[in-house]
Amino acid sequence: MEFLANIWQWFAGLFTVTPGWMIFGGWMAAGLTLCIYSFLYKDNPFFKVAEHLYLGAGMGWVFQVTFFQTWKPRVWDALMDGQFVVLIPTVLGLSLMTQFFPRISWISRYGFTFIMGYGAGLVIPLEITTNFLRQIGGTIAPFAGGAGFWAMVNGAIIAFGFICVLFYFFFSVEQKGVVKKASNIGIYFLMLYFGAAFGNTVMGRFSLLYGRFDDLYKYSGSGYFYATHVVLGLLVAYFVLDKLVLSKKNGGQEPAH
Amino acid sequence: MKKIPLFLPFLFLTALSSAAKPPAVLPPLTGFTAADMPGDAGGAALLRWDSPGSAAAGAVIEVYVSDPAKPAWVKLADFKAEAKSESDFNRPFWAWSPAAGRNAVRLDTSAVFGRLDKPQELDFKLRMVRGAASAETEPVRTVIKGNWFNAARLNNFLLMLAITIGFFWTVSHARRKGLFIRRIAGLDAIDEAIGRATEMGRPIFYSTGIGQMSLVPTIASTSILGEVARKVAQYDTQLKVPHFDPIVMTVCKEVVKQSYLEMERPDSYRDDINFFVSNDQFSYAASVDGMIHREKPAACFFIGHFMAESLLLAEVGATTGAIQIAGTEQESQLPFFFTSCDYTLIGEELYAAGAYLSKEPMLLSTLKVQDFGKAFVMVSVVAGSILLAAGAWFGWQPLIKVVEQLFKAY
Amino acid sequence: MKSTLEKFLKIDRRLIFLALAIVLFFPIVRPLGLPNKNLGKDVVNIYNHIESLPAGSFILMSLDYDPATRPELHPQAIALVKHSFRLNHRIGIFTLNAGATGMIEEIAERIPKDIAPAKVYGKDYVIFPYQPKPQAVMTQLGIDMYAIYDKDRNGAPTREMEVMKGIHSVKDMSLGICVTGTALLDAWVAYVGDKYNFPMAGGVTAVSQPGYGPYLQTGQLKGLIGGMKGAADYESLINELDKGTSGIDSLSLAHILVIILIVTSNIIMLVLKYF
Amino acid sequence: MTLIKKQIPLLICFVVGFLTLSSYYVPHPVSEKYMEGINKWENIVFGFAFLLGLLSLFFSHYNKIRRRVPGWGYSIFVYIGFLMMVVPAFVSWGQQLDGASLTSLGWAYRFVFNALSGTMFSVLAFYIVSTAYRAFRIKSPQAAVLFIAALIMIIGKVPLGQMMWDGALGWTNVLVADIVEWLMSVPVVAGRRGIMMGLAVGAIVTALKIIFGIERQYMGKD
Repeated sequence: MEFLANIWQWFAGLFTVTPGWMIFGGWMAAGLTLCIYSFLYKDNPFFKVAEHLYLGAGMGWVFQVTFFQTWKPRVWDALMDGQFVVLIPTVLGLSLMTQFFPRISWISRYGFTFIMGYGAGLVIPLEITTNFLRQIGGTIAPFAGGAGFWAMVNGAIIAFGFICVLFYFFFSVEQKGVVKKASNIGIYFLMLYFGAAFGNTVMGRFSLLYGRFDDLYKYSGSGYFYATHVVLGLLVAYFVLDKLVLSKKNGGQEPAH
Repeated sequence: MKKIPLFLPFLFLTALSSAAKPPAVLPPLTGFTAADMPGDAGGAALLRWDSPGSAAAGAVIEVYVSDPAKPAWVKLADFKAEAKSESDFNRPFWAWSPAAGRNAVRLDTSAVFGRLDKPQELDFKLRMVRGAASAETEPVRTVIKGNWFNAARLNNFLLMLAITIGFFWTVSHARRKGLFIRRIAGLDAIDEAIGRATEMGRPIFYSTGIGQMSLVPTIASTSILGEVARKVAQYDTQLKVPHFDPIVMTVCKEVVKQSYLEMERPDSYRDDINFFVSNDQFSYAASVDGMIHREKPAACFFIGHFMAESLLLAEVGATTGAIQIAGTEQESQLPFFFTSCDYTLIGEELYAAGAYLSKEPMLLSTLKVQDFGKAFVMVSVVAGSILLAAGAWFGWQPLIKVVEQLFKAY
Repeated sequence: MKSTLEKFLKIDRRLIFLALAIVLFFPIVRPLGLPNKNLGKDVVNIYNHIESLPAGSFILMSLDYDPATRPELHPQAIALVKHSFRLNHRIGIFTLNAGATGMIEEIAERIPKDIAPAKVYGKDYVIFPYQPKPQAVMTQLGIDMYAIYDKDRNGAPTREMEVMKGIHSVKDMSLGICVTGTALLDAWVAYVGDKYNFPMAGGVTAVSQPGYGPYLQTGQLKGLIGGMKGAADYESLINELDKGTSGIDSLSLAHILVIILIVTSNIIMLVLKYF
Repeated sequence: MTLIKKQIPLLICFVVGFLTLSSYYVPHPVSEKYMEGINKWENIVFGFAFLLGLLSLFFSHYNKIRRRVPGWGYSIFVYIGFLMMVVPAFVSWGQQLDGASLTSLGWAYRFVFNALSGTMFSVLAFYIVSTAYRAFRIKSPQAAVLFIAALIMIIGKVPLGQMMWDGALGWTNVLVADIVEWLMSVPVVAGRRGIMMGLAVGAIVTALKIIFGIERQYMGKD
């Protein structure tokens, strides 16, 4: 027993984060980041490795968080406390796993119906309130005139555009005459929405890229022994080498990109 | 109504004198009632009393509560005497009728007595204080309990009933007679695309996206794929359907085969029309990109559930000069499709196209209920804005309140 | 002439990638220091709302973003925490997104270091563990939050904590803020905001920002911080420039690049078509 | 057997759905107690649901390795990635901070998960730029409107764009930021709200179908 404890101590000791580990972390982060960006040049093994690591790491993270923050306190501690009623949802939850075994997969239905019924019952009145009643209320509110003339004009534009968009998505009537005109105006309101979404998406994606570049810049410092520079150099070297070998092998044909 | 002439001189006096010093004597608190707060889980009381008016300006009203079993007055709340008019109460007109010149307040007793599951008998009294002067009411006893219906949510409840009834009506109707759905303009573009592919002798690519079979856009996409496959079989063009999800692929194989059978071209059907590429988002996009780049198809269809890969797919199709028809329910991806494709089915349009082609009663009825919902919204918005504008124009405050309260959450 | 233009249009996209990389990286090495003016209306609204709360109000922060949206949302969350602490509000932080726990831990690490060293855990703020099934958690928050959050993330009982004094459900709190890159803010509005009449505000990515227009117009959301620009706005409002503001230079240059590219390519297209 | 396999699950779905729906209109303590109980249960049941994704990921990559499909070697990295998070988690017993310093779990998050997850989505920035140049075409009046709105957003959100606007169109006395604000609070609201209505009714109808057992695709095949 003591032997096992000693082994565990030694093992856990390996995982103590020392300053050296922090520098290695910089290399790790810069390396993984650049491996993924190397996909922009072309698909390559480094990208594939990073991509698969990402899949596994994402799942691993969710697993450990759920284990320590949900299963342990809500199920294990509760059972130790003598609250055996938590066994019912636990069994229902575990029943979902029978899905993978076709012969007994019907057991998973008990878990699923429990989740689906609950979600469906909860959502109906809330959709009615939040996305239905209150949106109608919000559309007509400016007409009460409390917020001045321009608010009323803007309110009228919203109400008009809103109705036109609804006409565009109205499928029970053939589109001709007034209906067609209204739905044609509606599509321009949709375009303004999509345009704004487009512009904002551009900004959003750039922000994410900026965030990663900012990190790369941090790891390119001397404190991290120029991790970014070295990894980038190695990747470039790989691609140059790859190109030389590849061009010899199949007559310089670059795969489609 | 009678009170106003009585009050007027009084008001005038207080207005004059309040600048200097409020009158030392407070008016008495009258008409005090206590009751259970309706439409809640218990643990709250509704107190109402006559508004003391401006004679009580600057005074504070304190509320005291006591348990008759262990009598001891505890202060529950205090507020300005002028505040808490009944018409400010956040309850709609069908569940609350405010009287002029009355004040009301909802008070949580659970802070003092905890939340009891059974009815609870309590005494309440009000005390008004200003400086040294004070006035107090007689205690009133009432029972606090949980209620079985929250009348304030009646608007929501009725709408829920209407939608449920409408839904079952359309389901039964769709099963018996079918329902009318207008022609979807985007579907006409399919003919054009396939005609062009036939002329050029180049293949057609059709992607159902990265959704699972249970998603509505994927279901709609398979219906549209059936239509495309029928046309393709008719003109004897080449069709290629790269897949992300193996289950969707199995379904699509059946759909395409069925279409070829319907057009009496089973001999031209090949099993490799549908093929599996990858169930990783970016790998899928990269492989399909490569294929489109190499084979230069005449037309590309991207119809179904798409996420970030929409950008990669639509770009390569556009640069190779294919006719592109796209459709997705993902709002964030629609701008990219719209700018780089020739025709785009937007959200519900995609569902409608699927329902139109499949004639599936379930899909049709959903679409129909959605149309009823939209019609209701259109009528409500038009009627509501006219009524509100009229109310504002003629100064009918009650009308404005009624209309506004109908479309609120409680 | 035409063929040159056509070639120019079909330029190897890796050259464009390179151009973007340079344009984004340059200001990181050499900051331009462009002023961030014209603060967004919705950002100012959320700032004013927090300012208007009496000191000691309980603010619930649901930080539901993972590393994928970190550059946009992390600065927002930090700015909100700083601002709330400065006004001596109480903060309850929790998450409904498992990937966010590391982000929250980073904030927890920074609070005693540089965000608000004077604030004490358990007295001024508390961090709850991750819980699955957002709808169930949200619904329970309106009834009795201790049914789910009876312990903090380290297993300490929360009921006795000073920070939780007088708090049983969202009805006892002053404001809820959800910072997320997913659709969870919609759920917060419906499941908590409208159901329990609880004031909600949010911080979202630029991608989803336009979608919240309707909720802002009806007042279902008291305010909204959108993307890195929103974070930069908030940082200027509380006068603590940080990661959000430093990104604005890069964004500026990259935006100009996109505009130039779109306009050029469409002009080339027109030339090819009509001349 | 169909009773156990089909009817009872559907009945559970109906009962749970109906009671949960009613709880919105019924404020009584009985309904609150029910909700409290079911919320706690859902919380736990759903805590196991992510295992579905985990196991299917493991199975599919296990099969790739077993069958030696092309590129099977990469599948090993899925397991390595998983262990890179889980092993440190058990060593540090779920704690990311030890006092003020990082534990190995915190390290794994900051330098591995953060880098991977953050980078995966930032790649899209590059594609947006290249697509903007090579594929975005003003083909119709609708697309033109979309583009104008997009360009205004792109210019109006950053200081450099605002300066350019002031330089070129400053004489109009209209700030581009004001146009952005108006765009976001008027036409965008109209467009988005129109889409929301259909989605809301669609969600309600789907929920009704689930409660009444008409929609049962989630139950799998018989």
